[in-house]
Amino acid sequence: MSILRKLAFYLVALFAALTLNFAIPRMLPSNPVDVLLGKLQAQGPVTPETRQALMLLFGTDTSVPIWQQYLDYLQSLATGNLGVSVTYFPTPVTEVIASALPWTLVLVGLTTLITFVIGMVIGTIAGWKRGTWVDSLIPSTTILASVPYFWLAMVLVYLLSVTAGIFPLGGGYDVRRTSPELSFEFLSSALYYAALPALTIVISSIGGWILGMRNMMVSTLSEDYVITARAKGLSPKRVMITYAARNAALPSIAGFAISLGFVVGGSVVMEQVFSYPGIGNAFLLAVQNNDYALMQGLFLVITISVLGANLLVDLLYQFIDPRTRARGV
Amino acid sequence: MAELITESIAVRADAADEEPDDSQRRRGRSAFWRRLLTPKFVVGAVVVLLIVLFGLIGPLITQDPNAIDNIGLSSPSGAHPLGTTSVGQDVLAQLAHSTRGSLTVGVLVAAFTLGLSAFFGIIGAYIGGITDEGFSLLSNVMLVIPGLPLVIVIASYVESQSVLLVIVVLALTGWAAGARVLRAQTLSLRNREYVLASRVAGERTWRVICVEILPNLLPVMSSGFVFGIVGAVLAEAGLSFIGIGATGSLTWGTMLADAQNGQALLFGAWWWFAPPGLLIAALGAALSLINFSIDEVINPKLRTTNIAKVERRTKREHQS
Amino acid sequence: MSTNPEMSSAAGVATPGRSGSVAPDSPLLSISGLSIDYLGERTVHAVANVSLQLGRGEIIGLAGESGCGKSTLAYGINQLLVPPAVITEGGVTFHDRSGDDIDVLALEDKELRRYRWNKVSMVFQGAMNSLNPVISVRAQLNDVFATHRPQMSKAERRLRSGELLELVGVDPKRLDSYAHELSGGMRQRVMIAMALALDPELMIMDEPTTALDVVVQRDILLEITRLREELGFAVIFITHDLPLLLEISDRIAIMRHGRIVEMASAEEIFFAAQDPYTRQLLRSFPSLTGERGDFIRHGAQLENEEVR
Amino acid sequence: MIFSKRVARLLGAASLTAVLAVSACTGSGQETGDDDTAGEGVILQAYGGASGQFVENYNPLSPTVLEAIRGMVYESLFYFNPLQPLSAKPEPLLGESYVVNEDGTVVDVTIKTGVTWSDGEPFTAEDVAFTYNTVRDNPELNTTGNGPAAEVTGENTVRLSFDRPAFPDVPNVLAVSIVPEHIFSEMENVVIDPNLEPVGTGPMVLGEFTAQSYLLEKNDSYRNAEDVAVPGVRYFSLSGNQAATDKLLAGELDMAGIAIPDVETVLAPYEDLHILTTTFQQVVLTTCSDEEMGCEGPQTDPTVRQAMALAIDREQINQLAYYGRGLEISPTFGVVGRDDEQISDEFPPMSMEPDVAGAKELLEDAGWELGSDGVYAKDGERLSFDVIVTSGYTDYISTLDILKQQLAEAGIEINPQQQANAEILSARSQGNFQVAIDGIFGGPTADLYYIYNNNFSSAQAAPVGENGNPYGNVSKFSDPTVDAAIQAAAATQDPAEKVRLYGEIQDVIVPAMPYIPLINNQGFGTYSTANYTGWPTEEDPYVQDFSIGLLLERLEPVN
Repeated sequence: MSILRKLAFYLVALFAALTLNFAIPRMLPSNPVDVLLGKLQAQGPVTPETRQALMLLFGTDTSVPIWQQYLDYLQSLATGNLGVSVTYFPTPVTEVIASALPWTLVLVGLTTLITFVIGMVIGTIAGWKRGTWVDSLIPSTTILASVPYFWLAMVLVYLLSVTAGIFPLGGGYDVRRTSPELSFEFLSSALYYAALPALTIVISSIGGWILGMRNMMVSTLSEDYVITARAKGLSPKRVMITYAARNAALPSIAGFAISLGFVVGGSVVMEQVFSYPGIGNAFLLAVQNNDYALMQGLFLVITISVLGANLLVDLLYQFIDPRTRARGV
Repeated sequence: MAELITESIAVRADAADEEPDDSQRRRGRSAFWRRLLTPKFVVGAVVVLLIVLFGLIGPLITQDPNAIDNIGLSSPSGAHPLGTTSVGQDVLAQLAHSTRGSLTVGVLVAAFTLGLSAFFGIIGAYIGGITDEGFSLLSNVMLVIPGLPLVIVIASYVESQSVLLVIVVLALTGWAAGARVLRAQTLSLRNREYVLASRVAGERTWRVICVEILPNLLPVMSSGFVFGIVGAVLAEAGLSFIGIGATGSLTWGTMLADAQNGQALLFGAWWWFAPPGLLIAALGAALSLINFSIDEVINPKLRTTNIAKVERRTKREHQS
Repeated sequence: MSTNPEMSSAAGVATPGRSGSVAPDSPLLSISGLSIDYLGERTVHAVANVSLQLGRGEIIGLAGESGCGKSTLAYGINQLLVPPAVITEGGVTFHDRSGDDIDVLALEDKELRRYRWNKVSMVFQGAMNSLNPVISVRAQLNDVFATHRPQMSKAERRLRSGELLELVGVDPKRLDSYAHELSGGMRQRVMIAMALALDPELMIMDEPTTALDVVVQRDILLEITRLREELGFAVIFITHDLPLLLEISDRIAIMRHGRIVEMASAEEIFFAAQDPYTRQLLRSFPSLTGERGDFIRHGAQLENEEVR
Repeated sequence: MIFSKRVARLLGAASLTAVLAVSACTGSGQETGDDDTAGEGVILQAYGGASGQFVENYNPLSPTVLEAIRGMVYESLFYFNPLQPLSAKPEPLLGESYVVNEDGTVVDVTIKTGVTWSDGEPFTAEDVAFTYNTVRDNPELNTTGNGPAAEVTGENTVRLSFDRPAFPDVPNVLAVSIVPEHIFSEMENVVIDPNLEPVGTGPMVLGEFTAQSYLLEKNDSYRNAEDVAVPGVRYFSLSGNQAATDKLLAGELDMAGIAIPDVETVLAPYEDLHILTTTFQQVVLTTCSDEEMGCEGPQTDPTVRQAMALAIDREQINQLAYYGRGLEISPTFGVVGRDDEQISDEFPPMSMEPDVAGAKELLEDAGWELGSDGVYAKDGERLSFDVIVTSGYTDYISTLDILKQQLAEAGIEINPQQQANAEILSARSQGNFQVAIDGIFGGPTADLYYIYNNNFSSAQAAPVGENGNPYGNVSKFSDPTVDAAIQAAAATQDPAEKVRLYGEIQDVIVPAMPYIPLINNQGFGTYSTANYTGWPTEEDPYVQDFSIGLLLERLEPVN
């Protein structure tokens, strides 16, 4: 029952996302051809013939009835055909996404995970040692979270990369020395290039996790089972981890799945600042170029990843919190 | 899953439930504001007040923020206390108007968001049945659909990127989490005795909601409102940065975007680039302080103040 | 294991003829002049100059309205208080079976942890929440053994856990259950089993039956008195439900505003309460006039619900 | 290629352009590594405005081909350089010479001999004919709409036959990249084939590709290979101006097309970095000018447009929005200096100083009266209108901020409206705007024909409400004299006749002024002399586009 309900929910969410995905680009004014023309124009006059030729090329034909378009859209999705990107014509959208996705997944995904874990640990300790110096750091981490991300990132790039030269200016790896492959050289280069973006993500997002965990810890510490555990004479470490933290972490873990959605969104800004070759960058590009197919494909991939991640955490959650096994959602 | 996220916020409210009876409940309400007056709250409130005053009065006493002067990108001076932009506009004047703009965005988005959350959260939970199912499905779906990409797509579509558009888009995509929290709270409240009593006594639904339920949700809602402001200001700044914000209006976000487009960092024009960012941070920090205080009033356990002192005292007395 | 020869049987009203104000001959716990403050904007004296002696195998009831300091007192006995609660003066001495006197308030860290549960175990109010919801009953019992009886083998632990559950009338299969899979009554029985795990000399029960319905509550009380009979541990039983105490306690202490206003045998309290507050407290349970032992405490029940 | 601000400004602009070059190991010293080929120079490091990832598309006939593939790998028959005056001859690449017949319908081309494709196959007239016929047969590729039929007329000659007179189309047609028949004829669909193994005739061949950068390497079989000292060119994709500028200043780019505000000041401390003006962006206020086409608002009155043109302080705009790099603008839209021979003597450049009194007089003579709000009005209509501008186009937005203040002094109110690029395009396509700020760009050569045909011909205008070319005659201006003169200019090669016809056009469009001239902004490319010298300069702009292979023949490594 609970599993079925859950799956039904995700199906509804997926359907809503698919429909939104279909509808929104169609409401956008203008078309990809005109955007492309804007770029061509800077190289010479653009004749009506050029426009005509490009219209033909990109198949921007709007005479098909909308319901037919919707059905076609669903059908091509079902067959894994996301269409052809105008920006990267004639490359299929799937290829564009495939080459961008790993960067975002690895950098943003991993960093988010690391941030989460560190935040949890610090939050646990701060909550446990309520009132000590660790705890008094909490407000300052929250202040960091109030600084606009891109502003922080740009200031850091300016100070650490441009001025001090400690970090690279941007990009995914040193393209002059290595290329994507499973080699030490490439991986270390990618790591080096990811350091500053990762750092900024950690700095700007860790505060929320710390605070949430800290507050949950404080609440949990007054729960009867924690007092019982202390009364049982268990070691403080055992009480802190098994009794307090394991329970206190539950809402944060649930929140982590939701936060994945913001992660992808946040990557748009991050990748912009750091010239990072991920899907955030591709997404912005698609929007600016009215590249419907690419936009739709990316939105779809983002949505499905987020839904998938949620489902995964949801299922995992059942192992972490035995109550949900019976309770159902 | 979606409902789990709200638990962390709900915890606070659980603590608020420790009000044994009606009389205490009423006392609690008035005590809420009294207990709020902690040093943290005062500092936060003063900073917020200063920023608000700057936004209110600043535009009246500074120069025309759009006025062009032939000294582009000049550093702070007597005539321009915060220097000028690349076309010689007075940064201080722009900052004052931007403060007004950003605060407007923040407050309106937070208000609209709260309104939507309250509508979908409270009404749904109170009425129950199909309505609740529907509302709660809607908010869960909204919660799992990635927001920013959606915002980008919508914002890039609507004609003329006005402040109003940004406000509407942010509110439309931001209400779901709040609705879940309020729903959870309302569910627990609607079965309280005083609420049941009102219902049995035949009070009209809206009256029960307004008189019996809303006041008890006030702490949670005020905290949500405060967070909403920070979130909206940050979101607006982010949208402006990637070029789809409230262009044409003055907000901290558009100022930062202008500074970025004008390569302020390249020219070392810190006076153009730094103040809007710092003001956002200051507002965020101040509102966070206020929120800490609200949290601590709702849930005294969360208090950090004085505990260290108490602990030292404990130790001392122990040893004696 | 020692038993108190004076112990009366089952759940009857307290043995008549014993003066509650007189200290027992074989003391287990002595509290002298204990004061506990809550430090805050204005300091609250939660417990003020409380002295009392508990005999081996004795059941002492601690009664009083919410916020009178009964739980604080109980926590103080086990050094479980956390800031801002502070013990400002007084002493707690535990007279161990071995003959040693333990100055409880001087215990720190390891020693303190060894004292806890070994000597004094606790069953808390809110039967529902004393079990860690995310680990199984077995794991929580194992925690106790692993901490205090590290030499026990896995098999021994398993055996002992099963025994304990049987002792409190719960199917040993339930060892692998999680808290949410148990009914309220079962949870509380499990907690009692856990409290018995190390064969302690004192069990502090802080409103152990408050959240249970009347029938279950009664079963549990019977269980406790039976076990006390069998195992001979002393009990400090905390509740604001005076009639219930009358039923099970040897002596009863009435607390108000952090002080013990009256301390006497259950019978004396019932028939000849001295303190006006005690009388007021007794009057507030109208059903008391009914059949002995037949407490239909609807009013109390409702009030409890509300407190939760 | 142009380094217009607008292109670079588009954060995401895909890289259509190729411009620039640059060398690698630069000042930072850390990089002298693997890319260096000993003996010759180092790898040039280039940024042409690309952002996002690269995807492989080496088909030079595709509009989304990777920058620099056209020019570096594939070559056209001739190279027309718009930086040279109209009288200059195009540079022969694969072609040797060409002759256009009298009515402009046939072009006979003689091609170079002894050229080979990079796979060793000989380059022949058949390849040329195949290329043109492919373009003609695929409407998707026929971007001039006047693609010629081609036939081989001799061993080294090809005849291109047009359906209609094509004098103005010739530079575009002869700039088409020639592709090898033996490869392209095998393609199933030449329109969408990404041509993954490019085989060209140019100085470079494909080295390696990744989504973040790709490397072109020297083609040893290039006909002038001995003149090419550059072992390779690496192109990068970056997120935008800021990132690119940082990289440039860090010495990590040898050539770049980046819009850098106040570029001279920024580059001043770096003695290796220089700029070359590559394009002229004539910044104008485009008005929806013709009531008969459906335009509405006070800007449809030519007097209003003239008054506005008078009231503008161009020097202030130049200083504040263009950092003093702007040039005088001619109301005829010929580039002052370069195009002087095509500009009628009657029309001097627009004054850099405002004439507010003159503007007011003009308005008052036409019946406008100054209202109490300081804005002129006539028949209840206030002299006030919206000006649309793409959000993020900083120089345009600054310009409008400045204009708002300047025009207010002359009793004219403008309200800048920032909109998304897509929204602007839609408005311009359909005519749903009053005034927009725009750039008028030149054509493939310095011939004014391109500007006039594109921006003033009624054939390029659609009535308001209909979908038109958003880069065509957006002002909706239409005048029979102008149309006739444009048509006549398209049918002649006689320079004197052209100048006469342009004079006729100018006599009409200058007083009508559907586009109000603001300033002539110079687009530029940036290059570094740290690793190579011999770059094109103002005195010798031998290429405009840094992706043209000719550039590599002239670069000399330092040391």
